[in-house]
Amino acid sequence: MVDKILIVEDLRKYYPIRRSLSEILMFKRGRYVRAVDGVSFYVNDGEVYCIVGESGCGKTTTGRLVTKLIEPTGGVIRYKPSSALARINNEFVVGGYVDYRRLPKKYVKLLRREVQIIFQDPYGSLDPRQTIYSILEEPLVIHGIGNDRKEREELIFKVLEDVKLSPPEEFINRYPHMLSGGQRQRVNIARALILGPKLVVADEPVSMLDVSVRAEILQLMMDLKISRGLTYVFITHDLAVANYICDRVAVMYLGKIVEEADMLKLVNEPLHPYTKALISAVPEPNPSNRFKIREVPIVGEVPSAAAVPPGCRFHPRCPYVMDVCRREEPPIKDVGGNHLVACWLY
Amino acid sequence: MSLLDVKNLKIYYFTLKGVVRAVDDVSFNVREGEVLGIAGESGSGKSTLGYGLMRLVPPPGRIVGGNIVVSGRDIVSMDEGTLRREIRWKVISMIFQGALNALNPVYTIGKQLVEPIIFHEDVSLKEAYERAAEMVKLVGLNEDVLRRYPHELSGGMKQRVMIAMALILRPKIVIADEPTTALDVVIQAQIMNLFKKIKKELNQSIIFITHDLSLIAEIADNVAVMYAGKIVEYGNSDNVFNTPKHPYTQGLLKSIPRLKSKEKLSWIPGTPPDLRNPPVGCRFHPRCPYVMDVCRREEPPIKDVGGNHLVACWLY
Amino acid sequence: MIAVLYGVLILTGVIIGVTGLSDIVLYNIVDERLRIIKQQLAIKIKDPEQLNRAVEELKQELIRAYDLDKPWYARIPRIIYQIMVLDLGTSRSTLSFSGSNKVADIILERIPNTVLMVTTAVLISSLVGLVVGLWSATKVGSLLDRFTSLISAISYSLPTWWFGMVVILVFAYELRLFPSGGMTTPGLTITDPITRFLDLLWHLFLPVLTLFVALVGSWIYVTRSIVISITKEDFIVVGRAKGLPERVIRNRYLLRNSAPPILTNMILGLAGSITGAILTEAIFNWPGMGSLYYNAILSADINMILALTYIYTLVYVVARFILEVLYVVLDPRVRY
Amino acid sequence: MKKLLRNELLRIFLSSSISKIGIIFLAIMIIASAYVVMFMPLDFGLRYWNNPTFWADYPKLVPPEWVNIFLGNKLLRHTILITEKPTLSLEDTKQYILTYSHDTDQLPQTIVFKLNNITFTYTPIIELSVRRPDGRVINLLVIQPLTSGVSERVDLSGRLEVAVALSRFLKDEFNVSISATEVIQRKLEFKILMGTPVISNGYVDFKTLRGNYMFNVFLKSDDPTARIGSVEVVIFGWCYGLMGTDHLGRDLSQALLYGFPVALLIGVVTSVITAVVGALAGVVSGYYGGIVDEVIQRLCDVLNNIPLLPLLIFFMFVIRMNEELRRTVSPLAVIIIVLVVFSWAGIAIIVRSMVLSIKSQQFIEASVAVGASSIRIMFKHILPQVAPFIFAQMMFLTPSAILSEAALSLLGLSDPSIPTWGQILESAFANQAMYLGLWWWIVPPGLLIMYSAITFVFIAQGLEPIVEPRLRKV
Repeated sequence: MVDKILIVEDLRKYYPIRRSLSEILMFKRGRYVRAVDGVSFYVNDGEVYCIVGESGCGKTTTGRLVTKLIEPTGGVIRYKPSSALARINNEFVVGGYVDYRRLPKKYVKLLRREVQIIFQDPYGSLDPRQTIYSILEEPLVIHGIGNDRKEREELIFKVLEDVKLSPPEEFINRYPHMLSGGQRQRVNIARALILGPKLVVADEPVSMLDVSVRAEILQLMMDLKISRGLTYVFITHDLAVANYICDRVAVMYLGKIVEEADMLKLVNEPLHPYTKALISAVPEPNPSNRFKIREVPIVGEVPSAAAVPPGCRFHPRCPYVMDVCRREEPPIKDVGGNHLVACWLY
Repeated sequence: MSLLDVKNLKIYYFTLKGVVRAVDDVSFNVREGEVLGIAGESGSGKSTLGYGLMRLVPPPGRIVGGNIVVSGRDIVSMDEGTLRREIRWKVISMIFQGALNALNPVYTIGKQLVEPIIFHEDVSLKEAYERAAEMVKLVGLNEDVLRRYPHELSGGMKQRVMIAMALILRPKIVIADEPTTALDVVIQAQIMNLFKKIKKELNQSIIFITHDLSLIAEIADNVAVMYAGKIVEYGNSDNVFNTPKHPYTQGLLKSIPRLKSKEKLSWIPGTPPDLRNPPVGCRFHPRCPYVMDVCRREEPPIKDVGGNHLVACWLY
Repeated sequence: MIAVLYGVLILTGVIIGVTGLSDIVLYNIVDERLRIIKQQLAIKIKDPEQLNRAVEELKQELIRAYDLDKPWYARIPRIIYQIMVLDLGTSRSTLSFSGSNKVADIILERIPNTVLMVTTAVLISSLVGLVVGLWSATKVGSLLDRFTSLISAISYSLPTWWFGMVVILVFAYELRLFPSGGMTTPGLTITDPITRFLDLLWHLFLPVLTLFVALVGSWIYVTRSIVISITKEDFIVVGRAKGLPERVIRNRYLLRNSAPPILTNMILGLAGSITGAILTEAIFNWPGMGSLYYNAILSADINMILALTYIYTLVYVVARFILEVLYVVLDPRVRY
Repeated sequence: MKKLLRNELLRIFLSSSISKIGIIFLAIMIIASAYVVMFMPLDFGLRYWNNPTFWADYPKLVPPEWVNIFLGNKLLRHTILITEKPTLSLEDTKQYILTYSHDTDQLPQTIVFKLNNITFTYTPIIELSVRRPDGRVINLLVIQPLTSGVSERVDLSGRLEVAVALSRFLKDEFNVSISATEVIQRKLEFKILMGTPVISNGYVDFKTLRGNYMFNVFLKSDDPTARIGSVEVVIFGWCYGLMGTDHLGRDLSQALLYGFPVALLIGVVTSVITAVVGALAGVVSGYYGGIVDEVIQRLCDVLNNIPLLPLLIFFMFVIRMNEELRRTVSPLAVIIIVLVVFSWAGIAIIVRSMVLSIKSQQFIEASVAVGASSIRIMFKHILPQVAPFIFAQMMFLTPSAILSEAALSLLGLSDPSIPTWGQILESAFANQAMYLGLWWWIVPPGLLIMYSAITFVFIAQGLEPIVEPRLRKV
């Protein structure tokens, strides 16, 4: 039995919408964007857990919540620490897990050493006015790792070698704009890894890269996972990419997980109508496709997270919509073999 | 008979730091009812090529050589007035990448759709609106979008409006520059279906520019693969996808992750060249697994390897 | 917006209070009223000692009535109330044309004159600025463009009132083409409206020229940068691709989309110019609020200065308010 | 490498000719200011400029000398003749002779004899006379100094004894009779002194006599100790110096020069403080958000909605009304403070919006993710991004501070102890210079205000491509 490194229960994040003056005067109730609306999942130690969904489905917010970059509106996040955090054995490490809500502010820094994030945008995620050296040195300085410049330089050289930016001397003095997209993403990974984390949230790490380097970065991430014993929460909109790297996958729609299964199972036997639509929409480099129309069974577009439809939130677009869907929200149900789905059809 | 003939087209950007050869000696043609896919990664010059075909290259870029012949008339040497009146939108129109900003925010969709009709044809406003309504229905939108403003539409709807606008004068060729890049995958599939419908129902010639080879496979009859400002492989879709010849095309196809297979992915090592001073010889040679001495010295000519399948590589 | 107005009012009140100005003002009012009362009483009470006692009693009463025995912060609500109802006191140095010495009367009389001069100048300069700015924005980097940016730099750096002095020196002293100041020719008794109007125009020319030169540069600059930022938008390229004539691109795409920010600037410019024309009015002796302000300072007429500062602020705040309303009308994106 | 990036920005900045001109202008301003600081007394305003006696020997309201280049030497130059030793020293007479060559038709405004530091044991008799080019001698007047050590200043115009002497001279030599009072009334002193009468149609006119004039001072005394420290004859001309003089005879070129460091100081100090305050407020407001942001933004709204000029006037007026404040606070400092108080809001609002967009960029989040503190993020990551913008704003604020000070000066609300260009214009305006055609009093100070303002506008325009990369030439 593998350990669960991360347990998330009923996680919610609502953003208040600023009310206009007329709305305040009309005593309208404050509205919220329900970015993440009751998400539960767990991540096993050493696996790659994928969260797949379209823009605005809440997958990125979930990633931010798991890394404690933002605070949840409700719900529980528990993380199983390995080193420094575990040693401080008091009221906020219960049963071997750190509850994010109970973690005092001064220990958040310790959490940062274990839970890291790789960002999507290779251009915006590196400070344009800092050299690669100072970008990578920053985490070390903040956490007081390395006694002098020489020691820190060794660490930086090591991590640059690890992400295959070699020879490191050639890169440390460059500015981000002097690197290609793929190289920047490696720096991004290096920064996440330099503190030696266990859990890494990868937020669409390849979506802004050219196809020819995507595979290389994915391979690098897989190699690092093995050599460093990492666990990934991999966030992507691209099922084909997920297919290459993920063990288990969750599909999110409008702030909720609608289906979760092993990757292979999800691709081959999707249950939720939305998942089916997503899979059928993925284009393939097969020229015979040009003669046939792709059947994408769903219509319309994702509604705004500020106006979530009642009942099943997918019902306005669902081809199999039933009366119950309009009234009640379907619970998430295990249909066997760890295959969870939230749909009244099952 | 070919509708569009591009010969030795060169588009350079004259920057303070040097000349960027964004499109360098590119030739291809498009026949009636045919969809040409132009594939290339960022910086390959594919978007510049798209703008070049409309003669809309933003400064400091300039067309410095070659011909673009559309139904027998060369638009490179044409004067601006004739080009505007007789070619743009009437013969070649364009669907832009950033559909979010491509519509004028202060006018209704209807006004913007009608605009080209009014300026290019001698039609009454009522008739123009009727045609706009028809076109809007064709791209799968409700007629009432005509009365709405761009900011009231979703991304997918805006892209449909753009497509309707590009088709409104029934041009001979439509250039679609990354028309689905900003869209989600489900919407992308819907838009691709729309393109297929247009191609089939209207027998429309389309130049489809994208970085995503999968999308090209979904629609294109012919494919041109661009690398560092040059076309390195050009031919029938079946040939190019099934028997890619150029090492770059091969590498590119092998690097695409697929949903239904777990075949190991490969990639192309290295980074694309700086177009201010591209490598001597074949521009791909620093990243090529089959590099030979001749590749470092001389640029490979483009060569027919059979069945109108052209490749620029010393291997053939 | 309303909050801003209140904020300004409270700020003014605090400043007036904390600097001791309100004491001076209120004592002025008290003294003024006492003087009148003393005259009236003097008729009834003949005994000077008794008179003085009565006056002193009245004075204490008035001091209490005006809260002068309380610290300044207790008086702020009153000051604000007075300002809001335009109970601005009386002027020491100036009379209105109709002979009133009430500050409110004097100011109300002067407002049209200032508005006449400033709006004329703002209208002309914004029109010219619009045309030239648009023109140079479509030809960025050209000789003309560089020339216009030089012009706008000069105009920005130009002290308006100094330029007014130079204009008087050249046109009134050297060339003797225009009058050096005032609004009408003194002693002009012809009541023929056309002659009067021409006379007014003749007097208006130099101050308007001065303001025009000072304003036009920033107009060109602002228009140019707004239009340039819109030139970079995608829909302009789309417009060109559609094969629309340049004229249509310019009018329907560039100008129409630039209109909201340009209008914003126009209204703020108008409000700003009204306050900015204080010195120009003084130089040209134009009988508006500005020269009133100037004279009030020269003669240390506190009530007048206070009232005018307030009015100028009010003009500005009201302009901002109009602007917010107008923006909603012009830009479909802010209509909810 | 860091240097390289900076050089890159510098290269972009210097690629436009406008910024080059700006830099050259600024260099000139700095050199002029340095000259003033090094070679002019810092209390120039109090000690000299506002001290009318210092300017007694300067001609009043005259244009600069160089106008002669355009007018063909029509204007008489201001001349000061001086000697310390007697030219001739006899037993009972010391004679001081000062020779002056007059070669235009224009007559001087006046001529003043200055006998400095007359020392004696017994009271001497001092005679003043002029020997004209035609050899005629006019005995002007006789003085008897009262006490030893005094200085005598004799202005020939409007002095009755002189008028009498001239009237007599006219009668004796040319047989033309004009009474002494008439001489004074019609200001004929120098026409007689330096001319020959011509009578036409019954009117007396004078023709200026050109050539060498000898101004003689005879010190008559048998007291051997009697002496005059120095003898000066000031021929008040019709033009003076580089920039002319004002109604008090003050040499405008000196005040104009002195204005450089003052303008630079007002402009730079104001803009630096404003930029610092505005940037800090903007960064804090944008970064922290919430209630701090709300408070700062509302304050900015209020400040931004107040027109600057009337308030500046109002405040300066308040200062002037309040005796205590007037003594303790320099009006110049008040101008700077008020300008800062009412300008920082504009910068804060824009910096805030920039911070908001920078804050949403992923590299900030990345810093948070590795555990960086707020202070670190603000100073290491955000501030460097907004710095060029703030710098450009500083350049735009500088001219507006200079112009505001000038405007207040015109209203007489500035610091009178420190002469500025605005104050020169104020006295010109108060003395109606523009109705009298005194262009040299009006044009140069205004041009200098404009010059100093445009210097910074040019630099700001040159900075634009750096702040707004979209305008950059690629």
